[in-house]
Order: sequence, then C-alpha cells, then structure tokens
Amino acid sequence: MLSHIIFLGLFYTVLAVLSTTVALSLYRAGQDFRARRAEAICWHATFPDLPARDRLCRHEFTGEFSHRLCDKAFDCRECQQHAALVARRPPDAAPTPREADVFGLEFPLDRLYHRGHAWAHPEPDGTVTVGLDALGARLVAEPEAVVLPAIGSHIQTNGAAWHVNKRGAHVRILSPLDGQVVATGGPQDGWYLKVKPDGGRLDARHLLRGPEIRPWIAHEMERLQASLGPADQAPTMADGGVPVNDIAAAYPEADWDAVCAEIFLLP
Amino acid sequence: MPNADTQLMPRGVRRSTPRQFLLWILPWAALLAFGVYGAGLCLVKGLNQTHMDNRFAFGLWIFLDLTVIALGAGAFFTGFLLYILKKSELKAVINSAVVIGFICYSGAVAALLVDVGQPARFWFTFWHPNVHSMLTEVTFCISCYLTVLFIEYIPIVLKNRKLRQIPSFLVFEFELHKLMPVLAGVGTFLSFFHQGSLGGLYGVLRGRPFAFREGFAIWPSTFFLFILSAAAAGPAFILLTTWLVSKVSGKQLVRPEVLPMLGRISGVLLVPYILLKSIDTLVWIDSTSPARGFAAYQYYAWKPFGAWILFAEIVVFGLAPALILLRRRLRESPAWLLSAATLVCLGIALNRFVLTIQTLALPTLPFDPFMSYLPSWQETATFLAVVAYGVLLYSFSFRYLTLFPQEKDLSC
Amino acid sequence: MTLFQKHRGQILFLAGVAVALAAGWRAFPVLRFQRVPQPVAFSHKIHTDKAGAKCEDCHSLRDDGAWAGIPSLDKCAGCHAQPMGTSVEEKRFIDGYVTPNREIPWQVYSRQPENVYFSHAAHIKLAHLECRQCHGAQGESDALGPARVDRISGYSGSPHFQDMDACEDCHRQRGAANSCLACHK
Amino acid sequence: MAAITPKPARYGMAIDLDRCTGCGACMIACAAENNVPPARPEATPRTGITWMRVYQISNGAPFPDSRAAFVPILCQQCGKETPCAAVCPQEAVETDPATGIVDQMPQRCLGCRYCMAACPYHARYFNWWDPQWPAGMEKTLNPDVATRMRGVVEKCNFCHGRLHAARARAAAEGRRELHPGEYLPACVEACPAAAIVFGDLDDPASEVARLARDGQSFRILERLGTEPKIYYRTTRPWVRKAAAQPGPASAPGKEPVHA
Amino acid sequence: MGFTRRDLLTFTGGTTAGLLFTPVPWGLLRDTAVLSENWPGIPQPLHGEIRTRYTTCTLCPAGCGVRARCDGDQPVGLAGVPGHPASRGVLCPAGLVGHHLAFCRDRATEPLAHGKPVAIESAAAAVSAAIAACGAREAVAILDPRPGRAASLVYRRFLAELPKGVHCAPPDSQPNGPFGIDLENTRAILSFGAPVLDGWLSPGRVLANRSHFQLIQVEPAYSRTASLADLWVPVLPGSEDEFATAVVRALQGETTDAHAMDVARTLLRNKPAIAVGGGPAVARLNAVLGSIGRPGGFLPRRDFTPVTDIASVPDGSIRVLLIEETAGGDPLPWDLLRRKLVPQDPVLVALTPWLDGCAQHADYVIPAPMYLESLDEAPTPAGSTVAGFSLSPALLTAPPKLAAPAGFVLRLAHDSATYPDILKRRVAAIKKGGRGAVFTYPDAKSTRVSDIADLWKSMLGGALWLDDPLPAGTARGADLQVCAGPPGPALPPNREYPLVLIAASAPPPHGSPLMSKLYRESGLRRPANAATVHPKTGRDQGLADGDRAIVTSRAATFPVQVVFDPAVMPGVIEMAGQAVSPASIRRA
Repeated sequence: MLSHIIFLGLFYTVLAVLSTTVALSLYRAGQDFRARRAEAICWHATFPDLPARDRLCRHEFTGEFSHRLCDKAFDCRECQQHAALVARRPPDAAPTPREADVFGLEFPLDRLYHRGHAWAHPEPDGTVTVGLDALGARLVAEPEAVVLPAIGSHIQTNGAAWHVNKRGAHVRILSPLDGQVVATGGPQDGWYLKVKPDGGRLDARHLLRGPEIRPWIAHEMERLQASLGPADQAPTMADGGVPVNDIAAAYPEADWDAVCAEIFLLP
Repeated sequence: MPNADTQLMPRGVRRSTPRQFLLWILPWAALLAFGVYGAGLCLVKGLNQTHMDNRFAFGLWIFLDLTVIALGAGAFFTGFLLYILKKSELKAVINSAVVIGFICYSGAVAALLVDVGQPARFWFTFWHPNVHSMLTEVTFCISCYLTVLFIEYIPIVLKNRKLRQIPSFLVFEFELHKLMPVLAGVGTFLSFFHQGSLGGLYGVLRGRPFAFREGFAIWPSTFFLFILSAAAAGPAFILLTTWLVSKVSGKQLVRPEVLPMLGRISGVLLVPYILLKSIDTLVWIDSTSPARGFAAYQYYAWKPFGAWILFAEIVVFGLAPALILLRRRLRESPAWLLSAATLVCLGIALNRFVLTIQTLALPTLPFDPFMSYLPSWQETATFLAVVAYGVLLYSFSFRYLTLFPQEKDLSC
Repeated sequence: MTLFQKHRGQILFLAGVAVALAAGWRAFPVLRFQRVPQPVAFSHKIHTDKAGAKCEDCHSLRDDGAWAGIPSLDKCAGCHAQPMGTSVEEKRFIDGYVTPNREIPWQVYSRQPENVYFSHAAHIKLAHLECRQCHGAQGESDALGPARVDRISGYSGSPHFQDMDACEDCHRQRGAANSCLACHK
Repeated sequence: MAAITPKPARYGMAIDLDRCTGCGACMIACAAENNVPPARPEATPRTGITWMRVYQISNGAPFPDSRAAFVPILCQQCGKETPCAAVCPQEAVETDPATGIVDQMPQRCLGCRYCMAACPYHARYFNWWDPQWPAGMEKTLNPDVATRMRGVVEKCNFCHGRLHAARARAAAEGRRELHPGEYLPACVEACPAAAIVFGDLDDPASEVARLARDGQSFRILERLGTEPKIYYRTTRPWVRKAAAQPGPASAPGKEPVHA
Repeated sequence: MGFTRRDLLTFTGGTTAGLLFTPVPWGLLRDTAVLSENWPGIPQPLHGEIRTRYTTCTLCPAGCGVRARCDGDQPVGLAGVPGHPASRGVLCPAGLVGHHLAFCRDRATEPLAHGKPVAIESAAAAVSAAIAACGAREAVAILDPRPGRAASLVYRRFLAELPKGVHCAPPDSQPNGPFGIDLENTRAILSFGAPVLDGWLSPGRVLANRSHFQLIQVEPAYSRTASLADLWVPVLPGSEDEFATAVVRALQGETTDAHAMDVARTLLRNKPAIAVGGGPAVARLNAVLGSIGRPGGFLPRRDFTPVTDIASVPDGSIRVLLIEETAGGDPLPWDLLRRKLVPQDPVLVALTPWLDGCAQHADYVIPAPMYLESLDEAPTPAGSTVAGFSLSPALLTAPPKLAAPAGFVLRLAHDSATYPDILKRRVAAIKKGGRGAVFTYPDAKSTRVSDIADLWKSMLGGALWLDDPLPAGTARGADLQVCAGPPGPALPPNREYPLVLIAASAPPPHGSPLMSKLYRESGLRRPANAATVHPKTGRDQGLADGDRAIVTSRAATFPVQVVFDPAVMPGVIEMAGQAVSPASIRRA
C-alpha cells in the first residue's frame, strides 16, 4: 500500500509539474501580450540568434572597446556600461557639420539613427518623425509593398514599426522609439511615421549619433558587401564609389532576402 | 514560389538543394514504409510473424529498445549539465541532443507497442500498476519522459524561421524556455529512474541466475550500472552523431573544442562505470551465481557466448575508450576521439545485447538445451523502420530548425 | 451587449461546460446502453401472488451446485398448456412459444463475460444472501423491464451487474476471497 | 471473518519420476480440460502451448547403457518471491492466499512476456495465434474454463475450473471446506501410472505432505529460493542428478537432451 | 458579429473541461477495457447442465471403461472408470480425447461408388452383384480387424452362406490365441519387442501391476519400454528368436552366453515368469518356463475362435474384399492387400469412418460411424484371462447416411435384423449362459449375471461382463503354437542396404487434433517422419542432426527428418511403424 502511495505520488507530482510548466508559460505569454511586452520579447528572442557580427557594441565603433558584443539587445537605456562611458566622454567643442556624407550617402546629423536603419528626428511640436536611413532606403528602393501601422496604434523600441516587401524579402523595420503613431507617410515622402513619443519627449540614449555614424556605416557596408556575396566589380561602395540608388536592381542574382535580413537584423 | 523551401530554413546557413534532399530522403522513406508494413503485419496477424517463441520471449525489439534508450540518454544528461550545472558550452549541442533523445524514446515506445501482444491494453499498466515491477517503473517514467522531451522539442520547432514570425509562438517559446531548468530537472529525475529500471528489469530475474544481481534496497546492482553506462554513452553518441551530421552535410556545426569536451564527459563517467561493473561481475561470479547453484563458468560454455564477451565488455569497450577519452592529446585528435566514442556506443549495445539475448538463450532447467534465435524479416523490418524514422526526423529537423546555434557564425 | 462583449470568452467557456455537464450526466447514461425488450410480458407479481410461487420454485440450484438460471419452456407449459386467463399476452405467448414448443429467448439482465465465474450456491447456501440483495425487487415486479446492453462491450449494463468493484467491495466487507481466480476462470 | 474464508490450503504435487512412462496422458488431459487449442500447422515445441509438458531426460550414456526418464514440468506454483508475479507490470499474476495457486489472468495480461523471461521453469506459454478448433469441435470446450485470445500469456493453475466446480458442489451441500481428494487437477486424474499425488501441503495428514517430507523428494532449482510446490521423487541416482542438480547438464559438444 | 474560430476554441475548451466532471471518460474507459478483455470471435464453450454418462472405448482392443462429462448431451471430457477390471480407471492419451475424433478431417460421411456419392441401397446392390458374379475359385473375404465380436459372428454367418467365403483378420490380431495373461500374478516378463509399457494390452492394468514384475526387454530398438525396462537386451534385428533359444538353453544350463545366463537367472529368481512377443522359440521358452495354464502365466479363456490370417490367404485369390476399419486402428499396408486380390478387376469395399485409409483404393466406401457416434461393442479386453463383453453406447449424434459395417453386411445377407439387434442377442446369450459377473460403471459394482434383471439395460448404462475363469489345467499343448508369431527375418546388411530399418512407436493414424501436444508442440514423442540413428551411424552416412533425408528400403522410400540419439543401436534406423527390413539413408 505504502509503495503504491509513494510510487503513484511521485508519478502524479511529475505530471503536475509538467502541466503547470506548460500552463504557466502559456499564462505568462498571455500576460506579456496584455502588458505590451510581446514586441520586446520577440526582439529579445531574436537578438541572440543574430550572428555575432551583427551584435557589436556601438562603443566598438568609437574605439572604446577593441571587441565587445552587446548583451542588452541594443537597448543602451538599460546599459550601465553605456551610461558610464557617455558620462566619461568629453563634450566635443568642434561643431559637427550639419550633414554627414558617408561614402556618398547622406546621414543628416540632426537625426538619430537606430541600428535597424530607422532614423528619428524630434520635431518642435513634440512629435518625432521616423524614416528609413539612406542605406536602408537604397536597399528597399521602390519597395513592392509597404505595411504601415494604423494611426493611433502604439509602437515600441526594437519592436516592428512598419514592414516593407522587396524582391521576396519581408522586412520589418525596428522602431527607434516608444510612442503613438499620429501620421504615416511612405518612401516617396522621405519619412514613414510621425510618432508622439511616450512621456512627451524622445529618449534617445540608445540611438546613434554624430561621430558614431561613420564607423557604424562602414561596418554595415562590410556586412552588406559580405552578404551580397563575392566582391565583384559591381558599383558599390567598397571601392569608395557612390552606391547606386537601387542596390537590388544592381544585384539581380543576390539573395535579397538574406541581404535585407543582414542589414535589418532579421534572425 | 521555388524558394518556399528555403523560406523555411534558418537564415545564414547553407542546406542542400531540394533535389539533393529528396534523393537523401527517398531511400529512408522507402525503408520506413517497408518497416511499417512489417510492423503492421505483426499488429494485424499477431506476433506469430516474429521468430520469438516461448523460450525467446524477448528478441530483437527489446534489445533495440534498451540500446536506443541508452544512447538517447544524451538528451537528459546534456540538459542536466547545461541547465542544472550551468555548463553553457553545451548550448552548442543541446538542441541536437533533445531531438536525438526524442527520436530514440519515441522510436522505442513505438517498437514496444508492436512488441506487446495486446497493444490495446497498454494503458492497463497505468490503471492497475504493480508498483513492484521494474517494468511498471519503466513504463511510467518513459511515457512521462517522452512527454518532457516533446515539450523540450516544442521551442526548437517554434524557432523555425517561418513559425517565429508569429509573435505569440515566439513569446510562448520565450516563456517556456525560461522554465527549461524545471523540465531538465524532471527529465533528469525520470531518466535516472527508468535508465536504472531498465537495468533492474533483468537484475531482478531470480529465475535467471545469469542476469540476477543482489542490490541495495529494491534495486539490483544493474540498476545503478545502467544509469552510469547510459550517462556515459549519451554524450558519446551525441559526439558521434554531431560528427556524422557535419560529415554528411559537409559543414562545421560546432566549435572544435565542443566534441572533445563531450568525449571527456563520457570518459569521466566511463571510469566509475567500468570500476563498478568489474566489482559487480566479480561479486556475481564469486557469490551471487554460485549461491543459486550455478557456477558462473557454465554460462560461457556455449558458442558463441564465450568469456570473450566479458573481456570485450569491460576492457575493449570500456577501459580502452575511457583511457583514450581521458588523455587530452588523444582526445584532441579526431581519429582517436571518434573511435573511442564508437567503442563506447558499441559497448553499450553489447552490454544490452548480453542482458537481453544471452540471458534468454542460456538454459536454466538442468535438462534444457541451449536455444538460439534469429529475428524474422518482419522483426528486422520494424527495427529498421525505427532507424529510418530517426534519420528522417533528424534530417528534417536539421534542415528546417536550428539544431546547432554555432553553425551560423562558423559558416562565414 | 457590451457586457457580453466584455466577457465573451468566459461566457462561451461556461456555456461549453454547461453543455458538457448536461450531455455527460443526462444523455450519456441513456445512450451508453441499448435497451432490449423481453420477448414475453411476464409478471413475477402475478406468479408469486396467484400461483404462490417462490423464487426457488423456478430458479433453482442443481445438485452439483450449478445454477439452473431461467426455467425452460416446459416449466411454463406445465401450467400454460391452455390459456389460464383471458389476457392477450398469454394467448400470444402460448401461440408463439408453447404450441410450437419454441424455447423463449429471454434477455439476461446479468450477462457477464465468459471469464467471469459466479457461484449462486456459494452466495445462497454459504453467504445466505437474499435474492433481492443483488436482483432488487425483480421478484415483485409486475412487468419485466428491458435488458440494458452496453453498446461498446456488449455485456449487461444493469446497475447490479456491471461492475467488478461492487463484487470486490462486498467481498472485502465480508472478508470473502478477493483473488482474481476466485471470481474468474 | 474466518467463517467466510475457508482454512487456507497450500496445494502442491508430488510426482514420482520412477512411475512416469512418458505416455503424455497428463499433457492431453490438461489441454482438453483447460481448453488449450490444438497446434497451428506452423507451431513447434517452442511456440506450442502445453501447460503440462513432459521432458525426456537421458543418463547421457551411449548405446547400450543409456536409460531414459521422464520429467513432467508444469507451473511449479512458487510460494516465495514468485518470479512471474513480481515482474508483471499490471497485476495479471498473483498468488491466491487461499490456495497458494499462482493465478494468471489472461484478460488482464498485456502480453509483454516479461513473466516468461522471469520463469526459470519455462512453464508459461504465450498465445502466438488466435485459438482455433476444427469446425464443430468448439462444442467440446470445457464450460468451466474461459478460452483465451491471441497475444496473452497463460499457464497451469492446477485446473482452477475443477476447484470452482468442487467448491460449488461443496457449497450446494452447505460446506465451505473441501474433502481431501474432492478436487484433483486433470493430469493427476489422468496419469495411468498414478505417478502424481496432489493435495494440501499444509495438511500434515495428506499423502502429498508425507511424500514431500520424505528423503526421496526434491524440487527442481530449489536453490533459487522460490519455494516451488511441485516435489519430484526418484530412487534412480542418475535421474535425481540430471533433474535436481542446478545448472545446465547438456553441456556443449554433448548431444542435447531431446526435449 | 459572427462566431469566430477563437470562440469555437473557447467553447470546445469549455466542453472538454466540463466532460472531465461527468461519467463519460470513465464510462467509456471501462467499456473499452471490457471490450479489449473479451475480443469477439474467440470460440466460447456451451453452458448446459453437466451430466455424467458412461461408455466403453472401442478405439483399440483394450476395451477401457469411459466416464464422459457432458455439457447437455455434448461430451466435453473423458476419463477412466475407477475400478474398471480391464483398465483400472485409466485411459490412454488417445482415449482421453476420443470425443474429438468426430470432428477430424478425412471423415467418410456418405457412401461412395468409385468416388461418387451414391445411396446406400445402390451401393449394397452393387456389392451384392459383385459377390454373385464371383467365379467358383474366387473368394469373397471380409477383413475383420477385431475378431471375437458379435459383428464377427455376423461376418462368419454371411460368409458361410457363400461358396467360398473367407473370414480373415490382420496379422497378429489375436496375439496370444486363446490365452490371456495373468498379469496380476506374474513376477517377471521377458518381452521380445512387445511395447509392454507403451500401450500393451490395457495400459491401466499393466501399470497397476508394474511394481511387482521384473521387465526384461529384448529389442533392438531403444523403445520407450526398452528405456524404462529393468533390463534392456539390445539384440540385432531379427535375432530375437536366436536369443530366445539361447535363454532356453541357459535355463537348461547348456549355454555360456552371458546375456542369456543373466536373463535366465532373473527369470528363475522371479517366478512365475512369462515370455511375450517374438517367434516360435518364444513359445518353446514359455513351455520351458512352464508358464502355460499356470497362475501368473498364460491362462486359456473360453471365447476363442481362430481366424484366418490375411497373410496366409493365397495370393490373387480374393475377388471381393470387404475391409472393416476401426476409428482407431492402423490401416494395413496396401501392397499386402493388393497381393491377395485377383489380378483382374477385383472389388474392394471399405467399411470405414476414414477416407485416407484403404478407402483411397476402394471401389465402394461405406461410411462407418465414428467412435461414440453409434451403439457399438467391445469384445474381450486384450490380454484378459476370461472372456468379456461390453457395449459402447453412443454419446454423439451421428451425421445421416452412415452405416455400421455389421449392419451393411446384414443388408448384404438380406437379414432384416439390425446391428443393435445382434448386440441384443449377444447380451441375451450372455444372460442365458448365466456365467460370470457384470461390472457396472456408474456404481463400480460387480454383480452376478444371474442376479441382474435387465442385463441389456444395465449394459447400456455402461458395464463390462466378465466370464468365470476356466478350471485350472485346461490348457492344451496343441495351443502352444498360437502364442507365437512368425520368426523374424534374418538380415545380413548388404552393400546396397547397409542399415536395418526397425519400427519405433508411431503417432496414431487418426487422433484428436490435441495429439499435437505430444507430437508437434513438445518433443515428448517423435513425429512419424523422424528417422532416429546413432550419431556415429549418421555421420558415417554423411548426415547431421536435423537433416532432411531419404530412407530407402526394399519396400519403399520415405522422406524423413534425421534425429541423432546416442541411445540407438548403431547400424539401425528407427522409424515409426516400419516393418524390419534392410535399408539405406542419404541426405535429401
């Protein structure tokens, strides 16, 4: 009798544990959706699956580290390391030029850049304009489709802001900020969203700016080059030449899905 | 569209063309179909389709189950090391280990369902369990552990490139993954018991002095030997499969240091196993068997089961690989490493073979002849079906899921 | 409306539960069994009252302790060779069975699997059980109810005879043998 | 409660190997009594069902000095650590405390055959085929024994059907206790040489208990410690040696005993 | 708004959860369990009233009493009749399942003429015509497998009417002539190949007395009897008579043959002793032992009528041969019978329950009732020292169109009497004779015939009549010869046939399917096609244990399976039911 109790006791405990585990994770998943954590989780689930070269810390561009992989999924707001470094940084006196030309790509310096190639520009009226930076724009030049969030919908940092289709590549553009969409544009307008940031003002700690941009884009170019396959005589930037407006068109046989995934941080 | 197939594969890794893949799949699929037909015959016409008989009540299938489950132990032990002992290097193979474990256990359970005379009554064991029977323990633990493996398999599947685009899947996967240590814990607990019980299965047969062993409390010594040997064989088998897969697919799947590490784990566990096994054998020869009136030498009087089996089990397939795997220099050289791993896996198979087949072949009644047995084609087919099923499931998993996270980085 | 919209999920779920409970407790017990009517309208009541018969008169033990079960036709014919009353049923019975001397295909209320062994002798002579303790008030019934046949297993679904647990419990309480082969063969 | 359950018995047998002529009447009577189906065309000694099986053993000496003896092997109804009962995963095997008989319940049996691997006497048999009788012959089945189906294990239960019948007869007379000899397995009744004595080993007055006690008797594989209830007896030393001494006698090279 | 898939899922979830709190899951589980425990389609027994009925076994001459346990009218189990004088409450394996014979294949169920079904009348007419058409020197013969029955009397009468009628019996059908064996008082049996412990006389009687006689088996074969005998004297095949002579000389103190001396000593030490089986020398041996007409030896009985041995019938003399086959008997070798028939269109009539015996060669097949299917008789039990008779009442209902052999012969004789009438007359005769006592099976009591009112009735209830013994010293020396069979053939093995084929005990030609337990499902008895040889002999012939091989003797060749047994005499092949003859064996 006792042996029965012990044996079956153990058995049912095991079953209980298993079912609770599954139930719990289902429940939590539900909770995540209600608490709008889903987007963040998706990004966090995605980030570790990105190849190491995509996960470099921004302070490697500025030379503050010889090699460091980001462990905060590109959310510098949570990173003490970042805070410390920024604090130590001397305020550079020399006024930076208003426009940065990087290998012939315009990166206006009044904009803040997300690692996913979205830029954010705070407007006087408190909204923030969001668009696709020059590199991104040339990758998806004349996209076959653009799926924009509904006006009034909420977007989250590192969550999907909007989607574009290009040559079979389904690209989701990571949002550079948290906020509510107030207006939507498109490729032809040069911007995609106008967003009313949560908490009234844009928290831009995790966005790239000024001197970081050049080394970053350089790195992005290498990745692009790599993903485009063997370096050939095509008119790209590796030789310093100006990238063509529609890179896709220039690389008819490149696996565009892979290229976009590389640059737009798709797993 | 043509690359719907590629749309399902993980990004950043190369996989064979659909044509090549099809060519690889087809023969296995054919084998599976053939085996399923054989198994079907056994289910429809009954076990008279096999060459088992009243003397050879167990045959090829039980041998298959025991071996496969021992080799599948890699899943639980890797999980145990990774999630409980936080040995994070094993991340590189855990997914593969889980899939292999799932394949082994589901295959074994399938074979068992064909093996029993009244499959429709399989649940009676849960309804009227005889808790004193090792087989009850095995049935309960294996069915539970199969569930565990299934749950562990889910996240790997949800991480598929297409499926992960559905946010709810990804979120569920994320939450489930956070609870992995729990599952790993349960899995370890279950595995310890059923690996042991599988050994106990034979250790308790006091009617078969060849297999019978004294033990501690309710467990004969084989109980503990099986746990150890399985834990030792598991990593070795993962090592082997990983190498095999990378050879077949022509890719580097894990960092070079991973396989030697697996080898080392296997070696470290092999030493105590061999030690205990030798002690156990001596005790058995010296007291357990004679106490029941059977001088141990008798067992080895019949061809082909000579004393060489003991030697092979302990020295060739035990001591030798253990020594190889413990020497860093040898471990580092693939040739040594792989041959050692192979020896370990073969050793486990031989050990399970001895316990199942030799035990039944040896006469117990004084006036009883020695029996031999050759499986029928239906039995063999079913056996092969399990293998084919394993290869297929693994091939698909390898093609469409991320079994080796490091592959992506290593591929460029 | 809005309330419904708000708790749509819960309401649907509860509705499901309600339907399940209703089906499970009301419909299932009925659907589970097939009701097979008895071929002849027989009244134990009349036979006990008018004919003053006792159970043992018709349902008897043989010398070897085997149970004779339901009496054969000649037992009936003994009295009903000619109509004793005026009832249509009796006439139908006589014409249908007695005259052509055809055995009555009674539906057994307690049809058990072949491997079940039950000794009436042991329960009557040793345990001194009353018939009604297992068969209920069948002895006083005025009409024979239909036999309930389990649709899946094909054996008796009558409340008294459908479960081994009932036997085991009684055996346990009385300290009677409870090993498998005590009641199986 | 003792009133309800009769005094527990411990049924056993004493088989005189010197009387057995190996005619096989016990095997036939057993099969007929217990509704064991006849062999399928494909059946062999290793797949056939014989709850009672007579083995021929030889003194191993060549012509002309060879002698034969016959050893009937049935379920030895182990009384302690019963190997088959211990291993059955779903309680299809149990030892009846009232009789000491090891019960096998084919209807509960899963057909895993673990018990067969466990039994040192090979006294358990598996139904490799569905039972089949020539047309009309099923009329001759014994009503006291249920037929079995394919895929289950069965074995000798001392003709439990006869025990049921005996008990019913006794009950009809208002008796709980059986008279000695009121219940005999078919093989005992059928043996033309009266080589098998059956009875209650716990009843010191019984013939079987007396035989079990005397020096001539031994049990097969006694040292396994399972307390079998079948006793064998012989005055021929070589028979005793060949049947009692544990460990395989038919060493390789030697001609295997034809059994 | 519509009913979305999500709603459906929620609802289903609800129902599933709800169902767990209803009887549904457990109810279904239980029902499926009961179903899986009792798969349909498995044959199940009947359940009628259990009755006990009695009859007598007619499968062999032993005449054992049978107690049948019947379920309703259907016998479901046979057992011996305790205290039965001939069988001592014992049945042999075949007898224990005799009630299965009726369900065997190869049964003859309707009259056949040249293989085509005919009415019994037309078959009878045709046979009568054939008999009428016989030439003056052409014989009509009836082969009577068991002389001494009422049926035999019917045959004799019928044949007596004919110009040349021969009532003949198979060889050795009356082993000890008018003598029975007083086993109860014998102290030693010197057996020359008689299967003393393997179905000899009536097994029950032999085994009941086994403990108080020494058994010396003189036999080349390693038979069951040889292996269990107190002493086994393996002699070369065919040299049994020599050995008997040697023993005779030893008894007279004339020989120095060690074996013979040894045997002689045993015989002298255990008197009274008898010698059984074998040839003329054995008869002399019995004379020397003084075992004729003495207690513990051969005692004469009343009912003996000598019958022509079919072997001694001149070849080519029989025109019409009616062969009766019993349900249990062995069919005679066909070549022996064929020799006896006239060369031109002989007429062969098989009165048999089986289609696979002589029926294969017969022009007319008259289907006889199977054992237990009709009222039958059992004559004097084999080896009984007094005459005996018992009825074998039917327990089974026979299919239509069957005709008892005696009944058919009555029909040929245009006798209005039926076989039962004949049996009635026999019983009446016994009653009239007033001698002897009747052992009634149900109460296991013996009653003087004179004290029984209705003998027929009590015989029908199962009974054995036994005559009173003859007064001592009535044995006539002239009868001594009948104790002996023909001398064995001398067998000088030659080049063509290096080995000697000898008989091993054979499976019964017909038996219950359950006999498979002995011959196929266990190794207890070797199957009919097993050729057992000494390993050395086998290897010399280039064989291995278990090989398939061909045995060739002068008579025929058989495919066999080789079995090695070191106990077998080197240089011989043991095979079921073969006459002794030179033979060779080679791998198939």
